[in-house]
Parts: sequence; C-alpha cells; structure tokens
Amino acid sequence: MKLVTAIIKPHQLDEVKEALEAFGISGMTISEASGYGRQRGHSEVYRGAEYTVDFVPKIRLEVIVDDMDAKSVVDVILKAAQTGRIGDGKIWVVPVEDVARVRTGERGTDAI
Amino acid sequence: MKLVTAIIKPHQLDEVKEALEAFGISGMTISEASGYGRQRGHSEVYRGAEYTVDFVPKIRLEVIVDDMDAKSVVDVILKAAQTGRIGDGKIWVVPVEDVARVRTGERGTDAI
Amino acid sequence: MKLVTAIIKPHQLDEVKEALEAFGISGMTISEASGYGRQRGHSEVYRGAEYTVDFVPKIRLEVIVDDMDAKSVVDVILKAAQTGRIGDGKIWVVPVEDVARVRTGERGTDAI
Amino acid sequence: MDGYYAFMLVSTALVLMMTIPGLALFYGGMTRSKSVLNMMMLSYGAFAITTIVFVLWGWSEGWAGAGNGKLIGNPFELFGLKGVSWHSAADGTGSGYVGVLFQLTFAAITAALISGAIADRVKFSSWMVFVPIWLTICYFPIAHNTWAGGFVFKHLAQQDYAGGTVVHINAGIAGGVLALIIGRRKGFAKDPMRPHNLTLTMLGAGLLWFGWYGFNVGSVVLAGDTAEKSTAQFMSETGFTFMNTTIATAAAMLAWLAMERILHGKATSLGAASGIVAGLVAITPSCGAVGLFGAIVIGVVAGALCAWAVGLKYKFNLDDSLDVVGVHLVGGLVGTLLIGFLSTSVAPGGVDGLFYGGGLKSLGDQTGAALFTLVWTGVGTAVIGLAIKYTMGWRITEEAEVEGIDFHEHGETAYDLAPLGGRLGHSAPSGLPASAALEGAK
Amino acid sequence: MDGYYAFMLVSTALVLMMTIPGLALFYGGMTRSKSVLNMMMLSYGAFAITTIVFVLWGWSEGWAGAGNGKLIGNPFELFGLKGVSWHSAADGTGSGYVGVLFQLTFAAITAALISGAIADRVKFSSWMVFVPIWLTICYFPIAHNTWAGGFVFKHLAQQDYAGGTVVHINAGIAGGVLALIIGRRKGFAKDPMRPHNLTLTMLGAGLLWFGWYGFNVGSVVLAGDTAEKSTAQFMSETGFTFMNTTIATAAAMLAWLAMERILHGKATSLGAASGIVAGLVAITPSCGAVGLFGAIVIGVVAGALCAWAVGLKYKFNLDDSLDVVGVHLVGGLVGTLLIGFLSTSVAPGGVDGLFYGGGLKSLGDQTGAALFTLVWTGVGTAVIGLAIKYTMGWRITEEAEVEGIDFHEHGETAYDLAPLGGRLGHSAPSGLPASAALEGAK
Amino acid sequence: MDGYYAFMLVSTALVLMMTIPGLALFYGGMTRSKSVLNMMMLSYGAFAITTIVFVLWGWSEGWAGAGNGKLIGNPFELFGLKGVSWHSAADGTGSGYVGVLFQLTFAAITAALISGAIADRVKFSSWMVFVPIWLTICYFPIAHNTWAGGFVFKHLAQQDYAGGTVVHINAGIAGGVLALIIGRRKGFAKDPMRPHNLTLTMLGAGLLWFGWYGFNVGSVVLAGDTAEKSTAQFMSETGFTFMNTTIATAAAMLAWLAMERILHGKATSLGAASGIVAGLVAITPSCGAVGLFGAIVIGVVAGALCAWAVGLKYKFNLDDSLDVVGVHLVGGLVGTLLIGFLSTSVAPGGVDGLFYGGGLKSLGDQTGAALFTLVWTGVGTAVIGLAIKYTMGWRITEEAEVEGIDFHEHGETAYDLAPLGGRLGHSAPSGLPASAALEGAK
Ligand SMILES: Nc1ncnc2c1ncn2[C@@H]1O[C@H](COP(=O)(O)OP(=O)(O)O)[C@@H](O)[C@H]1O
Ligand SMILES: Nc1ncnc2c1ncn2[C@@H]1O[C@H](COP(=O)(O)OP(=O)(O)O)[C@@H](O)[C@H]1O
Ligand SMILES: Nc1ncnc2c1ncn2[C@@H]1O[C@H](COP(=O)(O)OP(=O)(O)O)[C@@H](O)[C@H]1O
Repeated sequence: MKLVTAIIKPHQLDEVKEALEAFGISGMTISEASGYGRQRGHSEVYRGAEYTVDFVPKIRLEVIVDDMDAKSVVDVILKAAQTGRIGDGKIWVVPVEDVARVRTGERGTDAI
Repeated sequence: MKLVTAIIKPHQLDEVKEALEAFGISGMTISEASGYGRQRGHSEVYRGAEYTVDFVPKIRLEVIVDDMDAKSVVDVILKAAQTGRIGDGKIWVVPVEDVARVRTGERGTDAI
Repeated sequence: MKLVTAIIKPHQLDEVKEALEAFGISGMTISEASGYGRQRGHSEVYRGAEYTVDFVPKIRLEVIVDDMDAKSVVDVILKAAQTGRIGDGKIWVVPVEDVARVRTGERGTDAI
Repeated sequence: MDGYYAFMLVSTALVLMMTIPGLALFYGGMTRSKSVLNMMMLSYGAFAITTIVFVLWGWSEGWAGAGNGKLIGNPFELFGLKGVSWHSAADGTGSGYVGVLFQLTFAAITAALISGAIADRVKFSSWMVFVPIWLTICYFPIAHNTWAGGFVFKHLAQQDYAGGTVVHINAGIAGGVLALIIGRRKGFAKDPMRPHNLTLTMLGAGLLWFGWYGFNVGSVVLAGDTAEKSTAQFMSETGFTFMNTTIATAAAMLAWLAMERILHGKATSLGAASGIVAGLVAITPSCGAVGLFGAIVIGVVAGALCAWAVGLKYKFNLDDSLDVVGVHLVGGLVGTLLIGFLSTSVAPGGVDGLFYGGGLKSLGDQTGAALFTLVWTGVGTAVIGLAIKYTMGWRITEEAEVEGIDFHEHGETAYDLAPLGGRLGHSAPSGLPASAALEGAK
Repeated sequence: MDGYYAFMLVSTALVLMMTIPGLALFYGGMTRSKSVLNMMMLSYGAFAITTIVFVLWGWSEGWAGAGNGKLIGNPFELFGLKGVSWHSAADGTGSGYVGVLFQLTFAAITAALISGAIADRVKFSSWMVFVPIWLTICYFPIAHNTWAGGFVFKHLAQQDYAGGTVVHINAGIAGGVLALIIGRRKGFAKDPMRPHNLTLTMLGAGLLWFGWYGFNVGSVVLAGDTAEKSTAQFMSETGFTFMNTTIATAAAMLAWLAMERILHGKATSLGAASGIVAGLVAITPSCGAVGLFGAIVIGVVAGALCAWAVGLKYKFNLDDSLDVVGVHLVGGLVGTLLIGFLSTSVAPGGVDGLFYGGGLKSLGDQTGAALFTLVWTGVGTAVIGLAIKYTMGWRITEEAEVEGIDFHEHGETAYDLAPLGGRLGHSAPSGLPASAALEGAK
Repeated sequence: MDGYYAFMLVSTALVLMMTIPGLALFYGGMTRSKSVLNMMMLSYGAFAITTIVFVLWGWSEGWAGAGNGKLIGNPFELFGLKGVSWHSAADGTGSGYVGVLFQLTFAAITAALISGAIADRVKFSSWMVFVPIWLTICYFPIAHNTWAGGFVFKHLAQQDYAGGTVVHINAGIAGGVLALIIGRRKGFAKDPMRPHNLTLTMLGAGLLWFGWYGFNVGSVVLAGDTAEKSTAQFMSETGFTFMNTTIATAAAMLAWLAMERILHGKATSLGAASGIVAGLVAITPSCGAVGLFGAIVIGVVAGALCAWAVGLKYKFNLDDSLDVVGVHLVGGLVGTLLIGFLSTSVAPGGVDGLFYGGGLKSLGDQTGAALFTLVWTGVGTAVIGLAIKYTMGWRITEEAEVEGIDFHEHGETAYDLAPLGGRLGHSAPSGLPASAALEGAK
C-alpha cells in the first residue's frame, strides 16, 4: 500500500476531491498547511508599517491507496490540481507497511 | 523505526492519549485534520440557504516508535479509538530511516 | 528521495527557514501541530477553575529532498531548531518513492 | 422644553450609532471573513460622505420650502446651511442644527442599508461615488415629498412616522435594482456563503434595536401651540411610539423564529437578529399610527413574511447578498401598507384605517406613497447604477472577489488570531485571499 | 419635568440594551464556542417573550392595586394595558406607557440572568416555556411586594432601590435551583470549559455598566408634590445614585482583582468583568440608601466575596455554569443586607442603618425581604422546574451537548473564520459539534 | 433646566462608555491576539483606579478654588467630596455630584489613552501605580489651569472646549515620553505586529464616536443668568458643537482614507477607524470655537496629518505602539492651534482668530497653552516614568513578552475558538505564548 500526499491550492480542493471520487477513491484526509516555494507571499500595510506573509495557504491531502493505484492516483490529482500557475503544489508517494480501519479493526488492503 | 499515523475522532483523543501513555509511549504529535469517507458531513440552513460541510473534523496523531512496538501501538490505538460507529478513522504505518531529537542531537532509536 | 519531517518550536521557524534557504532548499510545507512529551503543558485559572492544556504548540515542517541531501538537511534543521531547552522537538526521515510537481507535471528528482 | 431638546440630542447620537457601528456589525457578521472589513467600510464610508453632502445641499434639497407641494426643495436655498439657525428652535419644527443633524443620520443609514445588497464585489471608489448621487436623485426628493410637505404628501397625506417609505422601501428597492445591475457574486447559489461571525450580527442587531428608539421615538415632531401642549404631546406620543416599537419588534422576532421552525426545523440566531430588524423596519412608518394590537399584528406579519421572503432571491437568481429586499423592502411595505388597515385615530397619527372604520382612504394613501417611492427610486437607481457600470465600473475583478475583497480593496485582513501572529498564510484566517492575490485563483 | 421624562425614555432604552446585547455578550463570551449562539438566544428569546407577557398580564399582576398590601396585583385588572394611560404622567409615579416599558425591561433582564446558570444544555423550547411561567409565579409577585406596596413592603418597608431582591436575589436563587433540577453538564468539573471569547465578555460587561445607569439612576421615583420639588429631587437623587453606582463598581472591580491575585496569583480580565457586575449588582438595591463611604464598602465586600464565592460550586458539585449564584445571589445579598448596616438618612432613602445609629430595624427589614424572596422564588422555581422536567423535559441529548448546542438547537455555528469558509469541518471553529451530529460522540 | 440636567446624566454615562468598552476595544483590536486582554485591562484598570482617586483628592486638586489663578487646587479642601453638594446645582456650573462625575470620566479616559503607547510590555501592577500618580502630577493641574480658572487660563484665556490640551495633548505627550522611557517591544520594526481583530477596532471607533457626543456636546457650561437664557444657551451651543463634531469627524475620516490611498495605494478600515478618532480629537478643543467651514478644515488637516504622522515612529525608532503620539498629540495640537486661525466670534467661544480678523492673540494663547501642557506633562511624566523604572520596574520579562502578556500577567488567553475547546495548545489561538511560558522562547 502507498500513502499519496499532495500539497495543493485551496481552491483546487473541490476539483481534486471530485476527480478522486470519480476514480473510485472513497476516503481521504486533508488538513491546512502553508507552503513556501517559488511562489512568494504578500504584504499588507497597517498605518504605514508593512507586514509580510512569507507562507502561502495550501491544502495537504492524504490518501491511502493500493500499490497498483498509486501511480494513477498521482496522475488524477496532478490533472485536477493543475492551474499552470506558480504555486500549484507537490505530490509525493511513500510506502506503507500496514493499514487498519479503526471501526472494524480490519487490517491491510481490506482496511483502505 | 516506524511512524504510526492515526486519524481518529476528536473526542477519542483523551482515551488514545491515556492508552498510549499506559503502554509506555512518552511523546506524540497531533494536528487537526478533516476527513472524508463513508461518514458524511452535515448541513446548516441560513436564511433559507442550505450550506453543506463535506468534511468531518478529525485528529491526526503521529508517533514514532521502535520497529518492534509498531504492531502493538497500532493495536493500542485501535482499541482506544474505536466507538464502533461510522467515521472512527484509519491508522497506517510507514518505515522511518532516521530519527533525531532536536534538543540533544541524539539519533536513531535513542532519539525516540 | 526522502521526506524529512521536523517538529519544532514555533519561534524557531524563522531560523530554520533561513538555514534551509542558506543550504539551498527552495521549497517546504509547514503546518500547525501540537506536541506532547517531556515538556508539559500549562494551566490557566478562570473564576477559580483550573484549566489544563496538555499539548504544546509546535510547527510541523516537511521537506522533500534528494537522497544525498537528507542527512545534511537533518543536520541543518537540528542546528537551527536547537535551543537546548526541553521541548525542542523531533525530526524523522521517510523514504519517498515518487514525487511530482503539480504545475509542470515533472516527476522524480526534477520535481523536488 | 429643554427635555425634549435633550432627547433630540441623544436620539441623534443614537441614530448615528445605528450605522456606526450597528449596521456595520450586523452586515459585517453576515459576510464571509474575507469581506467583513469592506462591508463595514461601506457603512462607515457612506456615513462620512453623506455628512458632507447633507450639509452642503442635502438639507436644502430635502427641506427647503417645506410645504411647497413640489417634488424637491431648492438645493441652493440653504446651501451649506446658510440661513439655518444654529440657535436650534425649541418648538421642534425641525429647524436648527439639531434638526438637520437628526435628518442627516437618517440619510446616512439609508444609503448604508443599500450596501447589504451588493456585498463582497464592488469597488470602494464606485460606492463612494454612488452614495452622493443616489442621495441627490433618490433620497432627498422622497424625503421632501414625504416629510417636508412635498408633492406626494400634498396629494396623499400618507403616514410615514419615521421612514417606511423614505428609508426602508427606498433602500430596499435601490438595493434590489443595484444587485440586478451589478450582478451576482461568483459562486452565488452554488458555494456556501454563510455568515462568518454571528456574534457580530447579534451584537449589531442589538445595537440597532437600542438605537432605533432614537430613530422612531425621536421622530416626534411637536405641533403643540403652547409649551404645555408641546410637553404633553412629547410625553404621550413618545410613550406610544416607544411601546409600539418594542412590542412589534419582540413579536417579529418570535414570528421569524416560528416561521423558521416550520420551514427549516430550527429557530436560528440569525433568524432572531433578522426578525428584530424586520420588526423594527415594519414599525418604523407605523409606530405613530397604530395601537398595541396593531403593533403586534404588524410585528407578526413582518417577521413571518420576511422570514419567507428572504428565500425568494434564489428563485429569482438575484444576488441580494444580505437580503435588503427581503427585509427592508418587504418589511417596509408591510409597515406602510398595514397602516391602511390598522391605523387608529386613537394613535398620534389620528387617522382611522380600514379596520377602524376609516374606509379605504388611508390604504389608498399608503399604497400610493409606496408606489411612488418604488417607481421614483427604482428608475433613479437604475439610471445611476447603469451610468456607473458603463463608466468607472462597479465590480472588482473576479480573482479579487475569490481572493477576498478586504485584501484587494483595502489591503487588510480582518483577523489574525493565530499563535504565530499570522506569519503562516493559513493561520491568518483570511490569509487565503491574500495569498491568492499572487497566485491567481482558478 | 420633560427633562425627567426624556431621561426615562433614554433609561428604558439603556436597560433594554443591557439584555440585548449586553448580557447576551457577557454570558456568550464565557461559554464554549459551540454554545455561544444558544447562550445569546436565551437572552434574546427571554426579552421577546417577556415583552408579550408583560403587556398582557405582567404589568397588571405586578402593579395593579399598588399599595394594596397583597401578595400580587390582579392580573386581569389592567390586562393588555387597558386603562393604562399612554399619556404618560409627568409626575413620575410610574404610570403611563413609559413607566410600563421601564419595568418591562427589568422583568426581561431578570429572566435572562437566570439562563447563565443552565448554559449549554437546555432545550430552547423549554426555556421559552419556562420564562413566562416563572415571571408569572416568581417575578411579578416579588415586584408587587417590593415596589408596588404589596404585602412584604407593608410589613417590612425594606429598601430596594433598583432590584436587589426583585432582580438579583430573585434571578440568583432561581438560577441555583434550576441548575440543581436540570443537572450538570457532561464533563462538569472534569473537562475544562473555559470562556471562548473574553473580548465579548469584556464588551458585555462594559455595556452592562453603561446601561446600568439607566437601571439604577433611572429608578428614581418622584415624590415631590410640586414641579419645583420634583425637579430638585430628580437632580439630587440621581446625582447620588449615579455617584454610588460608579464608585461601588470601581471598588468591586479592584477588590475582585485583588482577591484573585491573592487566591490564584493573577488578576484576570474575566475577574475585572465579573467584579464590575458584582459591584453593580450589590449597589443596585443600595444606591439610594448609602453614602460615598457605604458605597465603597459595599463594592469592596461584593467584589471580594463574589470572587471567592464563584469557586464554591465545585465544592457543592452544582453546575451553576456562569455563576449566577456566585455573582447575582451573593452580590444581591451583599447589597441588600449591608443596607441594614450602612444605610444613612442623608441618602435619598432617608433611613439610618446600624452604623448610623438606626438600630437593628433596617437590618431586620432587609433580611426579612431577602428571606421572603429566597423562599418564595426558591419554592416557585422548584415547582416550575420540576414540572417542566417531568413533562416536556429540559435537557438536549447528551450527544447534542457534546456536539454543541448551537448546531443542535439552532442549526448554526457561530464562527467561520477559515480561508476556505468553513468547507473543511475543522476550519469552522465549531465544526466539531456539527460533524459529530452525524457520527455520534462517544 | 432638568432637560439640561438629564443630558448631563446621559453624557456622563456616554463618556464612561467611551473608555469601557470603547477605547478598550479600539486599542484591543489593534494589538496581537496574545495581548488583547492586557490592553483592555489597562483601560478598565485605569478607569477603576481613577474613580477612587478622583473622589478622594482629584476633584479637589483640580477644581477647588476655581478661578484662583494658581497652578493647582488644594487637594484637601474638598477631600472625599466633603462639602460637594450632591444636590447638584441646576445652573450647570459644574458643581454637584454630576459635575464631579462628568469630569471623573474625562480623567479616566485620559489616563487610559496613554496605555496605547506602551502596549504589550508593562506590568499591570506598575500601570496601576502609575495612573494615580500621573493624574495627581499631570492631569489635575492641567485641568485646573485650563478649566478651573487656574494660572494658565488667567494669563492666556485659551479656548479648550472639551480637552484638546487637558486630554489629548496631555495623554499624547505622556504616551510618547513613557514609550521612550519604557523602551521598545522585542521585535519592534522587525516583526510584523499587525492588528489581530479589526472588527473590534472598528466597533471601538464607532462607540468612541457615539460617546464623543457626551464628551464634546456635554461639555457645555451654562453661563446664562436666567433660566431662559440658560435654556437658550443650552440649545444653541449644543447644536453648534454637535454639528462641528459630526462634520469634522466625517471630514477627517475621508482625509485619512485619501492620504492612505496616496501614500500606500489603498484606503484601509484601520485608516477609517483612525481617521474618526483623529477628527474627534482635533475637534475636541475647537468644537465651540469654529464654524462649519472651520470644522471641515480642522477635520481634513487632522485626518491627513495624523495619517502621515503615524509613520514617523519608525523613523524615530520610538515604539509608540498604537500611535498615541501620532493621533492624540498631533490631532490635539492640530485642533488646539488651528483655533488660533479659524476661531470665529459667531461661535459660542466668541473669539475671532487670525482668519476672522482677530489678529494673533488667539494663536498666541493657544500656542502658549499647548506648550505649557507639553512641558509640564512631559517633565512630569518623565519623572514618574523614571521613578517607576528604577524602583518596581516597568517591563515584564522578554520571555513573557514573546509568549504573550495576556497569559503572563493575567493567566488567560482571549480566544478559544477551536473544536476541541483549546485542549490542543495550538487550537487556542493564543496557545503559543501560554506554552512558551514553560519552554522559554529563544
Ligand atoms: N521540497 C519541498 N518539500 C515540501 N514541499 C514543497 C517543496 N517544494 C515545494 N513544496 C510545496 O509546493 C508548493 C508550491 O511550490 P512553488 O515552488 O511555490 O510552486 P511551483 O511548484 O509551482 O513552482 C509550496 O508552497 C510548498 O507547499
Ligand atoms: N483511503 C484513505 N486515505 C486516507 N484517509 C482515509 C481513507 N479512508 C478513510 N480515511 C479517513 O478515515 C476517516 C473515517 O473513514 P469513514 O469512511 O468515514 O469511516 P469508517 O472507516 O468508519 O467506515 C475519514 O474521515 C478519513 O479521515
Ligand atoms: N515519539 C514521538 N513521536 C512523535 N512526536 C514526538 C515523539 N516524541 C516527541 N515528539 C514531539 O517532540 C516534541 C518535543 O518532545 P519533548 O519530549 O517535549 O522534548 P525533548 O525532545 O526536548 O525532550 C513533542 O512536543 C512532540 O511534538
């Protein structure tokens, strides 16, 4: 099994979610994150003082998938998350040794 | 060493934490997350307009453990996090190649 | 490729970020987390009732790096994040099987 | 009569407080967190610009030549308040600086009310241009016609104690027309756009209720020919309007909550806040015209009807963002028209409506005045709205709208509640828009 | 005397503002973020329902037959305010609509005060049923006995300038009894239930202080037999009560902060807000009875004692959630009983207490009145509370309580401060309860 | 004249409301979320301690021996208000309890204003020691000199209607001197320290504007020798000051926004809130001295100048945290000095300035009074500030400053908006400081 982690733009979340659903993925976990990269932050001015935000808001998405699905899932996310503009994000895949579904106690591939 | 990541219901956090402590785990890191799965979100009505929340709040818990403890830790979390109701969450285990404790600079198993 | 994850004190973020930049790392993702460990939380008193916070705020930092850079990156973070005081945090390294840059669709090392 | 005068001073301050910060909070809490500052700025900005306009030509255009039976007063006659006595008259005829100031606060809140219909999407500069023109073309004439013995009043003698037509129908129709001209927000009726901070909305509604006693009760105009008679009138009339205002508002709140429970299963705090405002709106024209029973009926009808009416915008696909039509136009019509039925000669207005044996005269007068306002301001607002649309333009860019108007128009975000003080983009609750400024949302 | 009358209009509006939004914010800020809207709704709902009840039979039950020496007035005599002059009398006897309205706002805030004891766990519908019954059985009788020359006043002639017994002891004991009957929140004394937004609580306390000048100072009842005497009384008495209210409140705040510093090491803002309220509560009955020195003593005692008393609920395992007993009952008793010691004939009340050579008479009167209120309302509330418990029931489900009463009872959550506008469950700060609605918390 | 008296009661309550909660919110919203409670406590604490001091010796030191031409009044003459009639005089001379209370609220807000200059870093205990000493050495003397016919007034007869020198220049110079003595916050001019909640700041500014009508308009002092003349003066003078206050404030807000647009490209809500305050500050001394035109000019100059001045602190490396110098000192000087040019004998002040043919006399008087205040309070504050610095000390530890003064000084954090009710350190928005308390920030 693999863990696919994707850092995407918040506004692409809906599209990515729908694309994954369409692909047949039924579960995922997301959280808020902040990214630092080529895309720069922005600045605000308060009473003459400039204030810089280095980090840019991102969504961090995690999906556990079967070994064989990993590649396709990366492709699906890639496609749905792409806007072509700087800051689109990053995806990585990590090997997973064990998975469990808490409600049922199932283990391994059944638990995905 | 292994990294055990668990997505659990927020209200089970106390029990999981206590179970882990009882097991002898002395450190962990948690963060807020949102889950999408069989358990659906909910909707609110504001002045006649329905508003749907797809994602359900979850806690994401990470513990670095010794290779040999990994299995038992998964079991401990499984047991403490289970309510038997839909949305109980997911646990996965990932191999870890190196660990460091920042304060002391210790590396490897000593650093856990 | 490797994924280096570091749990650090929020106030060390600036130093760590600068150290990584100096080392040549051009991208990273961070999120808010809460840590539990030797360092204890604190308590507040409201109208005579004590209120305990178990968890301590931390920053969770993730960097995807080349295999060869992994060790040095851990060292760089270690150095920049260290205050020598309890609660300085933890770093771990996980193997990564695939990486993609969303904007360009690049894969593997090029995508870092 | 210095007591009456002291009350007018306080009332004037109260009506100012209704806009700044009352309405700004009521509206601000209902927007998304990325738009709250802009929403508040539309109220604050409207108040400031109205002040200048009102003192220059507004008072003159509205009140010069009171009783002349014309459509407007001469804007130059009292330009810059020249000739207006700052030795405010104690007879309550509305002359003197305090009379001017009291009316000024009404003009300001009327303009500010409109902003709720076009939340989250218009250029601050366009708004600041719109307000003075709208006041000139739509507000001062209606005020003249209604309260200064202008054309309409001469022919219809409608009752509008504190602004059912002048303020609420006026703002309501203007809001509806502007929303139509300016168009929908990106994502309207698709994306959830729920209130970001209902404690602000509840606070705003509370301050509005409080301030409305200045608005309604302060609208007493003394006609007593002796000091004793004036004092007696002051005491009896304000007791009446205070009572009606209170009871209609309470009834409207309860009715809205009941309606919600029936329609959606739950009574909400947004409903309570909205019901309060709906009741206040409806009792505004009628607080001097009806008795206790009438006030309760008006409150119940306004609360229930507005609770239902706010859902209509989705049917008509009209993005009246914060329901200016559903609350102010509908509520204003309820109060204005029900006078025709419920008005009683026992009340200060002294007119009997249909249910009190007064026949159809009152209903006709009220309907006529409402129609006049709808048409006049509907057309006027359309002209101004279109003129701005095709010259300087109304809308911020679509990107800016998605990213957040607060950052885009004002370079700010409202909240920074995070431990790191907003240094992470995401910990600034409104950080997203800001960042998106550089990345460009899809 | 139209100045006095103008002041009554403003005072009435101020007391309304104390409940809406003052108290709602003060309480709302102290709850958890998942309960703030419900908490505010208990105040808003109480106000609305009280308005209807008061106008129908409340005024009559409380004030009809003033001076009759009976336990209650006849609720039908002035039903629907029939026979009440809306030509408000200028002599300040409390008749007229404004007198009714002023009293109405007192009844409403008293009911609303009770809600703090039962935060986070009761059905909105049960509350809306409780309030009118409680007013009928407990409030109007105590008001009649105290302020309308009823039975108790006839025999004890206690001093209660603005509601030490009628409002604060009354609400305090009712809150305590209800909390007992309704039971503890899940997790009480185990889970932290700390205030979710202390800026709201500070704001609420500030608005309460401001509005309290309407409450206390507006409670002047003119007895002067000529206009000159009435004017003189108005001026001297209000100066007195304004001064006492200010100084006792400041003293109580400082005393609470000092007490906290001693007990817990730090002076908190919640302590400042609470000290303000404790001082205001204690000076409520006594502001017309004591002099400067007395006011300071009352403030210090109330601040220090309440600061200590709020900790007791954990000892008694009584979930008086926001300390209605600790602040209003204790503070009300402090103010009511200390009159027995500190009352001075120099003050408007004209009675000498123990320390001013007046012997034990005053102390006896005050104690008697306090006891009467405690027993009457204690028993009355218990009966109503139990009746509701065993019929429609008080509590929401335990799941709903954990998940959040805002979502469960009102279908809303207060805040949505996140970049994505609450589309992630967790980014809606109160998202948890909402989601849990479907998942069922353990 | 009971109308005038009623207005004074309301005005006094309004000025209290300006500090509690007005100023506390205005300032609180501008701090970081880890400091908001402390910021509010500085205002609340200042008010409470001022109340005690004022009643004991403050009134006496400031107003005893009015017209004596001396630098201060005798603090013991009316100690504890002995000899002050609580039968408040209706003639408006300021004697009587209400006169005392009105002045008390001015002293309190002046002290509270200073706190903005030293946000986030001073011990609460040091502040509570500073305030009474500062009032004694700096405030009461300036008030005596300006308003009670003291030394300066005897020689200069400056116009200061409601506190340009006494309140704003006084607080402004004190804030600047204290900020210098106490030193910069860690991270000043390096770390962003942006406002954590601009809705609070907007709300605070709105409440300040509302309350300022009590402040300015309530500052009328009747000099009419008959009741009729007094009434006439009351009516004409308050109309005048109300108008000037409104129009100058609106003008200043617009000017600030325009200046921001020029300097930084965007008009901000913080700018609107600041412009409101700048306008109110500048019109404070001058609202009784100038006409409509003068008021607009003063508003525009104050708004534009202050908008520019707030940037200066970075040049001088002076951590005047919330711009007490930039807004109150600069705004106070604008209003005080422009009287010299724009004062007109048509206004209640009755003096012609330079532009109205009055020559340089008025400008000289105004400049002299401003200078006297700057020097007196500059020196006085320096002495007190240094004395505290070298005895009990001003600063909290650097760690505590980084971690958050709310937790450190008050054991609290303002917000807990998270689903888990702040049980995760990080979900408490201010959790960081708290935790850091144990870990010690770098
Ligand atoms: N080496 C990395 N490790 C972890 N996250 C990264 C890394 N590089 C980039 N990211 C994430 O990807 C996001 C987009 O990267 P950025 O360089 O801004 O744009 P792009 O990839 O389009 O050139 C960043 O905001 C960050 O969250
Ligand atoms: N494939 C997956 N990858 C990552 N997280 C998942 C996955 N499937 C489920 N989850 C997480 O587990 C939670 C519970 O899953 P859900 O399907 O709702 O309930 P259950 O597992 O009890 O059937 C989800 O909310 C989500 O956070
Ligand atoms: N086994 C673990 N797994 C995951 N995170 C851990 C683990 N142990 C510690 N941590 C993280 O490291 C932080 C610091 O640990 P702590 O024991 O407090 O201090 P120190 O490492 O300096 O002794 C914790 O707050 C937690 O976030």
